[in-house]
Amino acid sequence: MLTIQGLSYAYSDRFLFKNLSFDLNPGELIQLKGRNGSGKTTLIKVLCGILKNYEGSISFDNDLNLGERNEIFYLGHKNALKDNLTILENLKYDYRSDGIELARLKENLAALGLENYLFTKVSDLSEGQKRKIILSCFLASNKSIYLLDEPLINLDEESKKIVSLEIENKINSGSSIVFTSHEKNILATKDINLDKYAT
Amino acid sequence: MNKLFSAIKLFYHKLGSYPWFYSISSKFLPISSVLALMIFGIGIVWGIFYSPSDATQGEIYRIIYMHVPAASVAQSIYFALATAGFVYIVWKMKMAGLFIKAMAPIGASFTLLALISGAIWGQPTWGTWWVWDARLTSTLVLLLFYLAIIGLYSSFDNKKSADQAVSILAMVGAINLPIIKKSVDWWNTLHQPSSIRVFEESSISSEMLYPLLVCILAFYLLVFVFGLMAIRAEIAKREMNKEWFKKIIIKND
Amino acid sequence: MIFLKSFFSREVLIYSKKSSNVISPVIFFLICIAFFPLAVSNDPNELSKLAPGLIWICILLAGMLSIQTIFKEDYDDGSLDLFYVRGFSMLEVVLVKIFVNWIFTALPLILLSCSMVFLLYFPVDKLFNLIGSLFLGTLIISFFGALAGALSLGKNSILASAIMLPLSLPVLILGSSASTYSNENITFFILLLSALLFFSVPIISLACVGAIRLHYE
Amino acid sequence: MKQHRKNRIYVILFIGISILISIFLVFSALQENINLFYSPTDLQNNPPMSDKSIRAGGLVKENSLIRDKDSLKIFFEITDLKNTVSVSYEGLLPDLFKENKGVVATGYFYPSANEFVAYEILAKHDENYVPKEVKKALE
Repeated sequence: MLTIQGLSYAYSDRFLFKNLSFDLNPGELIQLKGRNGSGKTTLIKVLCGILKNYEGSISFDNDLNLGERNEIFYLGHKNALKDNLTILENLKYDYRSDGIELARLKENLAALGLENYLFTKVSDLSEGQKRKIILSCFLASNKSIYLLDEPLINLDEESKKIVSLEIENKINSGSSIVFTSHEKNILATKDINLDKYAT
Repeated sequence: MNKLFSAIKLFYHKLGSYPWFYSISSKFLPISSVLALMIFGIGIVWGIFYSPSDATQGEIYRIIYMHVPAASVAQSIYFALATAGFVYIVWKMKMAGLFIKAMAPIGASFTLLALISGAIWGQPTWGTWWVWDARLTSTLVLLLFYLAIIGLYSSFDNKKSADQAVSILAMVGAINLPIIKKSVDWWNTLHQPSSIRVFEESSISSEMLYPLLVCILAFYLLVFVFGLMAIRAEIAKREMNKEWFKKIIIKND
Repeated sequence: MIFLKSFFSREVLIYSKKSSNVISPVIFFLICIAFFPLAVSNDPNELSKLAPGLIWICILLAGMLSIQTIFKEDYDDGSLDLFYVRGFSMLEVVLVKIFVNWIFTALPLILLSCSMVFLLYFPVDKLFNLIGSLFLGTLIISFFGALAGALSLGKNSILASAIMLPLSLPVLILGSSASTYSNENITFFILLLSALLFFSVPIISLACVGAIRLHYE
Repeated sequence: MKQHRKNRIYVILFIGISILISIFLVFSALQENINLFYSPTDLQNNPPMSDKSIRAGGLVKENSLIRDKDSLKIFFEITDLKNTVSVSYEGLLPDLFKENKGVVATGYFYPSANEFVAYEILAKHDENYVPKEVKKALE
């Protein structure tokens, strides 16, 4: 369970959002809304510990500094994949796929249509295909908190369905998810509109 | 004892706040600039005209009154930058970052002054404008460090990370400067054992020492005055659209 | 500790797959060395007098090329974000990255400088000095280069060299004079160079951690 | 013990130990009194191999300077008030080169002939400043 109190973040002394407070309970799906540049991505980065100089407090199961970090799955705009390595080589060393056996990953990759690209260099893949590599880790992982930044962007219809289905499974199985998306058809349990918190 | 400690703490916090510093410095500025110019005048005139001429080098050694103060001021400004960097990193005091930004160009110009006066001095004794001797070389390296700081600062658009980057560089530079100075001295003894101590001021006779000390004091006062002006300019630049700054401007004119 | 092992093999894999990392410093080093006889003079005893300094300068410049982009790729593609999310201690990340970069870029250059005995008439009896001092010197320089790269992440690289080169001055002085003096003085230089290494490793790597952190403001 | 506090202690230990090692190394380096600079006495007692270019220095002996007529060859003797070594040099002397002033020569030493063939001469300058009047008074 994640509790956020009085969270505000300033970028070169201009406040993106000011004293934002909400709780993220298990099984909750929060969608962050707001105009571009209202700080949606920044909030996700703050929640997962990339950006540290925020005001306010974030406590995870009321252990204040999120000491053990391996309970968080972060999907950012950038894919963090090495271009000169193949898909399997990337997955071998990516921390997001540790603890998941290779067979499960291959299964998910096949489901997303990447079965015969396993040994091609990532640099030869399209943006959508690169995204699917990370999503295959997402499909197979079981963390308690997921922070997804535009999970469904440049995906084909079929893969979008698979991912949204998986999001629901994870919510039902008790994990909590905060995500940003311009998709309309995802029914979130709670919406947070960051424009309300802008200064 | 803790009364004194809390006084220092209070002063420290006040030092960090821009409005307080801005108003205090406007009072200090006129007096200290007059004082600085006066002492500078006395020192230079005394050194150039009234002190004895040197046995072996004749009149040209008088440049010592410009070179030695400039070199020592350049060095101490850099270590002041390093302490400001340390204060910024450890206690996150905004004023420290601003201090580095304001003082770096001043330090660089005094280092340049030291280099030019050193070259002018070297010319008659060595017959060339530039001498790769220990003192001048480490002053050149000091200039490179200053330029690195100024360059690094200007390459950041976000003020906060610029201050942090510059503080790290200032501290790392300060740690490495003594090592560089030692290795340059050592390198110099390799090529020119017990080289000319042309630039050391310790071994000069007393009639020459007093004007030199006055000049050194004058240079430090000058740096203090330039520093005040530069910091005020930087505060103005950063706090232009803040309320307290507008109030002061309206109140003054 | 498990993180370190897998991160180390990840870095080794990345470097082994990207051959340009290894080849470009080597090419730069050879071209840089070849210029001197053409530009300065090709008579043997003049060149052998200049050889130690030339080798050191060219290795410093060649090393500079690759070391400054050490964090750039991970910063651009988002891997650094993941390290922060996962809570890895950035100090280990920095140390491993610098060490792997050193293995793949500096070691080939050091082996190559043995060929300078022919190209630059470098006195053979002093080769041991040269290799020893290069071994330590390039490691120290990699730390300064990494700091310069971290400070100017995502900015133009001229600045990075302006930060790295003044810092590497003591190494250049110690290293080049180590290669000019006869073998029995070598222990003096090796001791000093390793003292410099042990002194700058902790300070500079911590500065690197701070420097990377500031790009996440 | 929180994880990040443990990390901090590791980091401080890491810094402390390596700085201690570096200080130890510097001291042991300084004990290693290497000899890069030979005075005439060193040249007599433990002469270096003659194929090694070394630096010798000392005071130029009073009126020991002999200039060869036709070539630029110059002979003089350097002394450290204990022993003297004769030096031969071909080339221009720096303008500060004067008798009983310091000099540093780089070259090769041949113990048999007790002769030092220099290929580079650097003038040493006396270091301290003395006003002209005081200097005259001393003489």
